[in-house]
Amino acid sequence: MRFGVVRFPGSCDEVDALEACRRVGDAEILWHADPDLGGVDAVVVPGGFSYGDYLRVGAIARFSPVMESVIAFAREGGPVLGICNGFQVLCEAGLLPGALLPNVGLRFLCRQLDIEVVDTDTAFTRACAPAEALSIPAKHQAGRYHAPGDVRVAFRYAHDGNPNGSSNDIAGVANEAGNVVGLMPHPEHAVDELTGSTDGLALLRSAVGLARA
Amino acid sequence: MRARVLIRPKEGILDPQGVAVERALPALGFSGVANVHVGRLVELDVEDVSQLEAMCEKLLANPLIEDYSIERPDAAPQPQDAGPEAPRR
Amino acid sequence: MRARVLIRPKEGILDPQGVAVERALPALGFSGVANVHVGRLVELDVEDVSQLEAMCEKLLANPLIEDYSIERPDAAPQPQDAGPEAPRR
Amino acid sequence: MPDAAALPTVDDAVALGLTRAEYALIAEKLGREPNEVELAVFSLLWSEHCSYKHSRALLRTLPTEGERVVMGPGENAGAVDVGDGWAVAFKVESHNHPSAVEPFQGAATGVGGILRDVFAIGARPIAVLDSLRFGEPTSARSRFLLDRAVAGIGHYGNSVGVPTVGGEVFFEGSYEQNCLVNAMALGLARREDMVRSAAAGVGNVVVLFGASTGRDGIGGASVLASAELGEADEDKRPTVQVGDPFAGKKLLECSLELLDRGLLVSLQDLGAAGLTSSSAEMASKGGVGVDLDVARVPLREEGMAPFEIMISESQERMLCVVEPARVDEVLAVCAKWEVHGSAIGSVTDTARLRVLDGERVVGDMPVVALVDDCPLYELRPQRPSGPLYRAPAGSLAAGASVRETLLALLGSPNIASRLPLYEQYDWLVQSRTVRRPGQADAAVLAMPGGGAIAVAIDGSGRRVAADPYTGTVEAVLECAANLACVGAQPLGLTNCLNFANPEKPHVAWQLSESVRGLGDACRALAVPVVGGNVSLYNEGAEGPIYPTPVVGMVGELPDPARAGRSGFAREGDVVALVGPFAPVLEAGELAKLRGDALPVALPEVDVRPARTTQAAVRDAVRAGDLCSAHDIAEGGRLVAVAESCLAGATGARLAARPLAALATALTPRGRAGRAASRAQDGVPEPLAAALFGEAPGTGFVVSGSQEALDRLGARTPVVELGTVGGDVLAVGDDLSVALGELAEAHAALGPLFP
Ligand SMILES: Nc1ncnc2c1ncn2[C@@H]1O[C@H](COP(=O)(O)OP(=O)(O)O)[C@@H](O)[C@H]1O
Ligand SMILES: [Mg+2]
Repeated sequence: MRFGVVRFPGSCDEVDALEACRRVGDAEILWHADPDLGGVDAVVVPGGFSYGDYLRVGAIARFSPVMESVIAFAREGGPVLGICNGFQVLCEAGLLPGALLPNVGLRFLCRQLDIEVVDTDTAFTRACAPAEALSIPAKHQAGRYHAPGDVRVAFRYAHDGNPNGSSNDIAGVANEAGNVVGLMPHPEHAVDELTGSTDGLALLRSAVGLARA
Repeated sequence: MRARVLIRPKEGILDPQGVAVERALPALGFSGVANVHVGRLVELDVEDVSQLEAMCEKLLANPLIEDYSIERPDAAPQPQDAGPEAPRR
Repeated sequence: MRARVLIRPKEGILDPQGVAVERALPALGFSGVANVHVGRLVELDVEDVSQLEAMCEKLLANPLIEDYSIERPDAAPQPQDAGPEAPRR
Repeated sequence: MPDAAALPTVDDAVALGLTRAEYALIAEKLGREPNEVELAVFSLLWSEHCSYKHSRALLRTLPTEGERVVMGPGENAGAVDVGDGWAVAFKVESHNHPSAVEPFQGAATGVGGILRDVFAIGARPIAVLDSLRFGEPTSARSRFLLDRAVAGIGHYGNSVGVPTVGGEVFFEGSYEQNCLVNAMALGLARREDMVRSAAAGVGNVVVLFGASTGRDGIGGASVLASAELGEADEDKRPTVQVGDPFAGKKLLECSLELLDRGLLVSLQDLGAAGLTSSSAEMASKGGVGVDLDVARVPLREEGMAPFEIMISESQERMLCVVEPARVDEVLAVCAKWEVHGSAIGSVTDTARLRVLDGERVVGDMPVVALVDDCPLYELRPQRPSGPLYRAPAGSLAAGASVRETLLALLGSPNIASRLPLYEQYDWLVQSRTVRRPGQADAAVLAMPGGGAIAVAIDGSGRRVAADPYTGTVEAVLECAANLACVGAQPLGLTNCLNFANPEKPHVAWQLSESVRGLGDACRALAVPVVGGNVSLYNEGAEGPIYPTPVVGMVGELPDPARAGRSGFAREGDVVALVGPFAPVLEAGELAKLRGDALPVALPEVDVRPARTTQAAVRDAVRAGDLCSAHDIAEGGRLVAVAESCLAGATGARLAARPLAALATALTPRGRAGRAASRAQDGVPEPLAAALFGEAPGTGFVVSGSQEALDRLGARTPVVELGTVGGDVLAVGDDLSVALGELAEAHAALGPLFP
């Protein structure tokens, strides 16, 4: 199993995502200007501030050459995970429904919180138990999910812990086919007890198809 | 040709920035203000004005959450406008 | 009275957003675009228009790094303007 | 060579901040009158900021040597060896004046600037800390400054992917008109990959890379511009620099890739004074000359004069020296990261900084004159005969009970929870943060070799105002105590000296006493000073700021899994006071709430026993013996216990007797008079001192098993205070406060960030 982790100018969590993927498989960086995905089995679009988040979060990154290929890869059923800024990019790219708006409080917020797994039938939740709560940090300034209608909810903020005013406490969604998943919290930052939690590994294990440890 | 694009939060979508401004004004002694909305302003020189619409659809605005309108101040200058800016790089 | 305030980075002040948008456009197949600047748009109903200037100085704009201009679309409608907006909320 | 028609006058020099004597000296060194470019360059390099003309002699007294020092003062950042071939670089820097003008951009560019100092020596930035001082939050302006400065720090740090892992904020009236915004950055590098800034290799190429150059931050030099721009164009010279973290992030990655590929001879960031100071310092350190062609500098604005290009403070730029054969490769890496890269000059053997505008020479100055010949000034320290600072407005009613006092202290702006502030910072990116804000007294970061480092930043202006020498010793002790709480041993220290006008004798006295304290404390703790920064002339119309030396310390611990925490964790653990703790109320937080004036001096601190205690606590934490360790700081012992309760979300029951005993023990320390005068108050004075008195860096509240505390007691004084458990903080039968009530009081800063 080989993950490709996209790096845009302004990406911040790509190295953490890379290392997190390496805990469950192989992983390499995909450079934004290079449309060649190098035959990876799954793509992670990581967090950060691609293109400074200027204009609108995720707006400019979605047009990079690598994203053209990621879109094609996703349309063919390839597993794609968007984390935080990556989620915003996937929404802008039309791979996921909806859009991410500025937090209701307008401030950047960084906190460890719990999310509940709503849908265990996606490429990145198969290894999770239904309604399982995962302790994962979130950090963003534009995480208020706006759903255009019925969407396939993958994760919700648990225990009234919605940090951003997201509609229906939605923390993450999947496309209809379930191969593309995006969420605001950061599973790649929950892979080591030393730094707080290992709950995020379940998402990556799901993609690998491993049973949960 | 100088053009400007005004981008606003779509109707029905919460605009916390507008709310924050509306709340802050009375504290500063301003009253009688309502319906505040905060959006973005993009100003640019375009050779081919007909491209503007496509630029907005593709990049400048997200139609799911934003409305936009295109204006060409040169075509009908506003009395209060500061006038065309000096070219910069 | 509906009014709008256009807030722009002051001349000479770095406008990183404008630079980013200007760089992105050619990659999308749009050419001939220059001098892109990104600012903010505030639209509001005010009872007393004479207060607007003070509101800008005190809250809406940061006079150190931003210029602003006040427009009243109702007073001089733009041909391309979408017209007066429907009241929201 | 100079264009006689346009020569500036001595009055222009004075307007630029030089003295007439300095102007004469410049003319003497040049052998002629300086032209516009030269005067601009000299005025900046001979400014306090670049030349340290009032502080250099003092800084030379600081201890800078140590086994683990990899780079000491003199480079862009200092660095210490953290084992396994790795070094940690760190430095703190002020951005006080820009932040007072425009707090968001001022603080943001402050973070950008200190990050550049760190990657300029080839270290990848791994952490930021901030040290902030504002006027009282009752002032709307102070609340605004705080809110925007915090947003600005987050804006830059979060966007470039460097975690902000710690910091401090204090509110005092003396900062009302002159806030302090200091930022510290840490970076990680392989020892052998670190790079210096000395230019070398005659014939090598000087490359400028990063953002384009505009008229940022050159407002002060506009006196020179009369020839170029009319009065009406005045606002074309913004003094506010706008940070662009996106450009900063690309610059960071670009710089590290250039170094990684071994393409650079040397590297230097452009900070204050832009190209001027970076080129002059690179030349000076290498003992070479540099030619620069300003016509090759990519500009953001049209019509910039050569002097403007030389002194522009546009952000997100670096200067490097490259062998000619490598230039193309360097420019290709710049292109990859979408930053401008331009060969703008060369290294020469002339020992002169020559500024060209195309073919035309527009400035020609000996490097030695620029960097080394600035006159140094002797301070004329004089101890002030009367109080310099007004007594604070008291807010605590006379006769307040222990309970009321405790809650008032917990809710005081200087003690209340900083959560609403640090939640705005990404403290976790890069996956190293083992102890984050709110969990421990120092941040702990895992290192690649398997160990960890800890870092903290401290400084109490109020105590330094009361006693510059002792207050500074305490700041160093307290910072080391914070490291001890997580099990870390100090490796090196950086500092930022924020003081008022040093030409005033009493400020000179504060500064020299403080530096003496800094040096003595560092020697006593065997911690070398590896770098720092000096920010002078911090005063408002109402008077000087509290003298505020801020110290940042980096330490190491072997096992990140055993890093200490500040919160009580295990029901039934013994709570104990550790150390030679001899608290006093003077200059403490309670004194402030009572509206007491500052004392004329603080009791002397004996560093040796404090050092022994810190070592004992450190070892106990490392051994996994203690469940929690927290140093007693603002608000004293009872506040420290309450903080450990809150951090661990558990209560504690303290026995009244040991406290009463401590209170009696305190009485003989000469406070009988005051005790009598306060006798009608709710809390008898000795008890108040015991519960709420302060003695920074000398006492700890810890929890652990009885056996663990017995072991600790064999090395250092340990007084058992009670046990962990329940959902109240209780003292004997007299006091019982529910955790929820403590938490509510502690959450007082929330409304500052609506
Ligand atoms: N208070 C201080 N203690 C120790 N070293 C200091 C202090 N202030 C400045 N220095 C050292 O002097 C040198 C110049 O500092 P500075 O001008 O702030 O550097 P830069 O221009 O890179 O920001 C640095 O090496 C710095 O570490
Ligand atoms: Mg430097």
